[in-house]
Amino acid sequence: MKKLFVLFVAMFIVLTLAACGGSEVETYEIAMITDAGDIDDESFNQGTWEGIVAYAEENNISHRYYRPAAVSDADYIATIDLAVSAGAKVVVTPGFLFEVAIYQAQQDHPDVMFILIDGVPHAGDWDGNIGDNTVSILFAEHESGFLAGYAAVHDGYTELGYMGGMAVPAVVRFGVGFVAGALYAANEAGVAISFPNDRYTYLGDFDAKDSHKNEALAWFSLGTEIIFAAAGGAGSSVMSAAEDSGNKMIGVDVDQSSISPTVVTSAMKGLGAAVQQVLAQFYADNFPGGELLIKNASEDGVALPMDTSRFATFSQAQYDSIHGRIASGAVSVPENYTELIAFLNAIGQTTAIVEGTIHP
Amino acid sequence: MAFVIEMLNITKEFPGIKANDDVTLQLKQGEIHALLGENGAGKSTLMSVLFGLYQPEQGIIKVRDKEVVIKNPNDANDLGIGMVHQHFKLVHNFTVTENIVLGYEDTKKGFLQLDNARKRIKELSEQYKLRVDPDALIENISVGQQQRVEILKMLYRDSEILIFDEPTAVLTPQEIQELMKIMKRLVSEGKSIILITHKLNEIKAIADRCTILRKGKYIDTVEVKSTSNEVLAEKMVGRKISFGVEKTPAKPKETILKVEEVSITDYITQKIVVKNVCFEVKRGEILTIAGIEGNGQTELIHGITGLKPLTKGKVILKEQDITALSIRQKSLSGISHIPEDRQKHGLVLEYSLENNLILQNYFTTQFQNRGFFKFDNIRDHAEKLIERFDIRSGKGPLSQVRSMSGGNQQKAIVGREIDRNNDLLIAVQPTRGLDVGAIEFIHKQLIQERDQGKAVLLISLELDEVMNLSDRILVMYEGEIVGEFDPQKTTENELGLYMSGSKRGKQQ
Amino acid sequence: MKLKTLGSQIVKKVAERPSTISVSASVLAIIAGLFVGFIVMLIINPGQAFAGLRSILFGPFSDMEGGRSLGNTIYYAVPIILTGLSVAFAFRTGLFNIGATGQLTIGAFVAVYIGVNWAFLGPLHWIVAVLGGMLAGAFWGSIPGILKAYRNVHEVVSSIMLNYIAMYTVTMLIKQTIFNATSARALAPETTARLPQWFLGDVFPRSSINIGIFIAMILVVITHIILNKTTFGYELKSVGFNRDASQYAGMSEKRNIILAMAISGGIAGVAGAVMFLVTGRFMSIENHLMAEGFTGIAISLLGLSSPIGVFLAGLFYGALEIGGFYLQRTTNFVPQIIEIIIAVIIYFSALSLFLQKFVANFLSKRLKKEVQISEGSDVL
Amino acid sequence: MRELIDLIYFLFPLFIATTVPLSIVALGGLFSERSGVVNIALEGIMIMGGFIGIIAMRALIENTELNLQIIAFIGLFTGATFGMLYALAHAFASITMKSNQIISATALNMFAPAMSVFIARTFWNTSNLNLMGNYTISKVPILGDIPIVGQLFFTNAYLSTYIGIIIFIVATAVLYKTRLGLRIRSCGENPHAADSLGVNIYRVRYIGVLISGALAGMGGVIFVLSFATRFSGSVAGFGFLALAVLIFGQWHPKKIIFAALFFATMRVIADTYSVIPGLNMIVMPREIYRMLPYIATLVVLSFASKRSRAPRAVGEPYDPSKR
Repeated sequence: MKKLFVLFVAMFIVLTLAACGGSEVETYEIAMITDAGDIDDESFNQGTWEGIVAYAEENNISHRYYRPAAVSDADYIATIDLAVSAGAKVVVTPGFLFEVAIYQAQQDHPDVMFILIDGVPHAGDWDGNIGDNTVSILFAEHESGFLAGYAAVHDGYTELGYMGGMAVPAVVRFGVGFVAGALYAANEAGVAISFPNDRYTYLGDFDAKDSHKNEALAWFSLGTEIIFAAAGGAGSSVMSAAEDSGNKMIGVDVDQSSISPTVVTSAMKGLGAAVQQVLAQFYADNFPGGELLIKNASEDGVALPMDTSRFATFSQAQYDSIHGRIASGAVSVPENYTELIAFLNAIGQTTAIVEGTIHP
Repeated sequence: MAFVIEMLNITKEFPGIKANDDVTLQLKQGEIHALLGENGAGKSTLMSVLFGLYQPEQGIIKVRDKEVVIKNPNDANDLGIGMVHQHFKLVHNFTVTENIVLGYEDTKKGFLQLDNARKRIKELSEQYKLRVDPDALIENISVGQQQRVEILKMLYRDSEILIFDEPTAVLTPQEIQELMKIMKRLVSEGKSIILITHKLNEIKAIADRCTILRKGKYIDTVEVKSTSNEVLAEKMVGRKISFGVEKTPAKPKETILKVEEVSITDYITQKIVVKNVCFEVKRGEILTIAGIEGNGQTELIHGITGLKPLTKGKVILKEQDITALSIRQKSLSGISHIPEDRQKHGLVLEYSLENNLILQNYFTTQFQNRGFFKFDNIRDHAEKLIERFDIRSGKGPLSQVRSMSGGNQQKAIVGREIDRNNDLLIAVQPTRGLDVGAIEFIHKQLIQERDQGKAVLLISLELDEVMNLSDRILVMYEGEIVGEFDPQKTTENELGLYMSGSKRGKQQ
Repeated sequence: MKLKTLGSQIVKKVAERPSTISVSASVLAIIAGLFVGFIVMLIINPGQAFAGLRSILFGPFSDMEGGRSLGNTIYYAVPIILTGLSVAFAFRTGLFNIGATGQLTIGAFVAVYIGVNWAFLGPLHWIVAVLGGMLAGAFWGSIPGILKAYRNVHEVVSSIMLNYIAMYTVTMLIKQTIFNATSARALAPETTARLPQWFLGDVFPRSSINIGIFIAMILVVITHIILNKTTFGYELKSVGFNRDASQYAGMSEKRNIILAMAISGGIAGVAGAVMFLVTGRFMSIENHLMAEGFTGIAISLLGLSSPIGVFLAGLFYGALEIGGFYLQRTTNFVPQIIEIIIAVIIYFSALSLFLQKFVANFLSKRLKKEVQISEGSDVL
Repeated sequence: MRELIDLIYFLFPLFIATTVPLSIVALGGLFSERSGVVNIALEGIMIMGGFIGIIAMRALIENTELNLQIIAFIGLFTGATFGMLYALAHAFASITMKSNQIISATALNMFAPAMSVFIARTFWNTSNLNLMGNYTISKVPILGDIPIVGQLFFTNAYLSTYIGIIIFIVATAVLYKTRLGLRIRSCGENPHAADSLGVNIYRVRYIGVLISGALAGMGGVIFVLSFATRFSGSVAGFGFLALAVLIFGQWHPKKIIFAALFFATMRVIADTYSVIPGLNMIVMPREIYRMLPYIATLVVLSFASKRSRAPRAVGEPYDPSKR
């Protein structure tokens, strides 16, 4: 035992010395920085990363992701600096948490291009300032939610529920759009649907756990037929509840139909596609620096995966029709409570959901 | 004559100490063989070797002329060796039956067969007159009964060679008589007994032969009948020792401590453990409360010193009612207390010696200023006490108390309490587990305190000590004072009758 | 010749101290942990294992432009030192504070609340905010203390429960008081409430370091003094080591338990305050227990529960953290490798008794002398 | 009345679903602590067991046509086995090496999530291991037709519920009716007594810790099967809650079941208040509902702990020379 130990210490010392020797450090052209979540959060980190991987592998460009040591502006900036020092020519950052960090970084690294998703750079004062080397991409999540709600009601579901992870802007937009879409479809089809105030909630986190499953089960037992879960990993608990009770749910961000047969459809946003598109522009030397790109229905930024959806009656034609109306602006989807009320007034519908529920 | 056990040239070392150094012990079939030695002479170590708890570095063990290796108590058990340990090895929240079968369980399809065991235990206790309730929990039965459980354990395992480690320490003279009868009965049925003890009269009364150890070394094996007490004692201690304690008659003065109608109910068991106890201790006398362990002495002292709340009654110190005071206030109003369990109450084993010597007065201005320690004073204080009370340790004031011997730990407590110079000194079993030298030293200190006009309240289970030190004796039985005696006019036997509850005097 | 004997005497003196042995046991544990981490890297990707090890070992010196990585090492170490100190203080008094997380959360909330709302305090603002965090943490810590002292409730269970209660309470309070609805998190504290950088900003430009390190140092010194130099610490430790003896000596066990937990909680509260009284870091309303409280347990153990040991262990943790961060530049390892290494280090430090014996044997052979082994005692 | 019965039919399985993993893991902790070893590594062992169990199930689903219940059973068994192996590290440190039991357990708690995410990322490029399939048993043949009982226990139930009940019965029987149980209990209370009677303290404690590892590992798999459709390196603090349940249940199997049931009930009610008449009328921030189970537990503990005693020797490495 003792000899083993001495050997072990000696070996370690040798290794340490060996480690002091230099070695070539590889460089990576495309860098992504993860926000609070990790690379496999089944949400915008993952969607963004998949887009980068798809583009980079197709074009044989070096790429990697970096994880900040903590969630703060300073840590984000340090991580961006790290990525740049490792040779990044373009840095992709998903999530509005990066707004302040990018504001700083776009000045610190004028030669590096930044793609900020879900946010607009600002100095902490919410006064947007997109640098020439930065592109901001915003998604019309409300339109995606709208499509999901619309499809669900047209597919015959009359009792709906919404579970968001936390009330961050994107998740709120999904929820508002979902309510609007459901009521719009109800108006169109002339059916009465039930979407009471207590079927709209934010869970408080994005984790799979018993609490979320039990809450979903409670809703199902009260007659809810379908729940739209815009809640990252917590969606897994909603799926589990749907499986146990023989009900349905709607996935979010990416096509989740393969995970569970209870997933009727998914309110997708084209994260990967958008990232690929901007990367392609970058490598084609027409990087849209300083622009704010809004990815909505007209830009094919949001969609339902009709091929894998499990609709009973909702048809491709119906989908194309509503998608076209949103894209053309014939239907203007609300993205906050005030707009929602105005939207509903216009079509003669009301909702029991109060403002405090949507904007806690 | 055939030997059933031979332990030849056993050497057992612990880090830094040779507990047994070339020790030989031979036990004949059907004899009671005493193993004599002071505390720390290596008796328990030797028996633990025989019982398989330790492996010797050198030496061999033969059982019935066959050399054996005893790796664990199971091996010992298979060889028919059983042991009653000095500190009972009982699980407090198990029943008597569970304790007896533990390690030797009878199972059927994996399930314990406790009913069979219970029947067998009942038979054995009938046969050897060892009455206990097989279904009682250990924590609810008396010490004497617990010892019977230990003996039953051996009988249940059909042991032929029985080791008794200091079995009489916790018994009354009557119970000791009873135990000796049991031992004789066992021997007459063909069993062989090793009796570990440091009490010469017990050896004289019952043993056939005696092996003497001193400081881990083998001294001699003698025939008991043909050897005098003095010779045995000299062999045990290594020098001539005087029996009895020299002291002048007491000159009691005014009352220092007055205990009035004190009763205490145990919080957890809800039993009344001290009932209406009244007594006084005067300046210049040693008052001893004798009794078998577990008859309320511990609780009484805890009640007086404040460690346990009184249900009823008053404690008056120097005409001042201190009943409602806190432990700290009681201590400051003039009580020094040598506690019963030195490791549990008396010391913080992880602290250094000097830190333990200020345990009762660290907060006085002698040792601190605005909450900060005066380390020089603490060191001086420690050195003074070490000198005065001859406390020996590896690193002086900085020794960790855990590493010190029991005798020196006790000296540290005695020194600390005496140095506080209070009018009342309460000493609870101050010599338990110590060797002769330390016992002598502590006895001298107690008498010196008395002679200097302190009131001394002594609690002791050892009748020798009670008879030798006391100026007055109270006997406590089941929480009550059942008699008061003058040591000059009573005998150990009489005390024993009161201690066991067979006789009781008038209520005071 | 003389010099040589003097030298060997010093070596001997140092080697004989029990603290030397326990410290070298911790060092051995660290080496073992790094070694296992290296083996894992070697298995996953042999080509990068050396680079990985170098990154981890020299993490604090990875980005020396302005000493940024060194400054950040200290910055990351501060909350961990404080939570480690909190747990260690409780350990020394015989209590297992698994609730540092909850105390930290409550402390952070109160500090940020003051930071957002009490701008009128001017230059005193951040001091009051830190003190507010400390008091809040102390209050939260005293609850399991009171429950243990008066109701015999095991502090481990009550602390676990209180961690969750703190988490939900703070989520609720943030939503009701200092909520930034746009980004669904707490508002930023006013500039006056953020911890200043003082000269540290010039010494370590571009790093996030602030005077939190001085706060940590002051608390390390204070707890060291309390534990080792005062009657109060003497009482607290006595109660921790031997409750019966402390009672015998007239110490108030209940009072000491409550005070020990309150102090422990107060330190955790300060940790919460220094974590969030900075620029660009916001309290989240996500229902997650903050990991710093649990990391503190590990750091307290690695630091042998002594304030100064915890300080060093905390700095080491900060270095590992930064090493893990810069590991991303040189290798492709999944960042969790750092957590694995830390876990292995903690595991080996659990075997410290064995390691101490090993060191003691080694030294005693060298010095031909009995060396005393201390069991997790104070280092200094 | 009809609604009330429906409510009970609805809530009861949820109470059970939460009670089962909590109590199984707490019973695991019971074996470890009654044998004398503190086990705060339950969380880490759950994660490790859950991780390997789910990997095994995924492999079976992909490569075989086995019935889902059989796969679930194999998953539980695998989780138990690896939980046991993982607990071996704790046993080695705390029994053989006589280490501080809290340190080694803390290390295990840190190691498990890091290692599972590390391995999953390295081999599957994601830390989320999805698990297809519905593992509820919609109706047990024959038994499911019994009125009331059939509805409560034998419809929409999990395999783990029955395993949990069996484990409870077996655990209680082992602890109180067998030789091993007697020895385990003696080692936690007075190892010196047990040692003097030839009981091998080290072996018994190893067994105690390994049993706790097996049950916690199984509990990890049950957690994933019961509450999610995937594993992502976390069991949401259930290991720590189980530890709390163990202490709450005063180290006694029956009381542990009640403690777990109490806690689970409070937890389920906090999540499903919207279906409970009366509760759904009260407008309170949801955080207050969420913290109710913890507050209720604290309140109950502060009234029920007065006489609570941990096993006497728990947490102390066995040292034959200290007697």
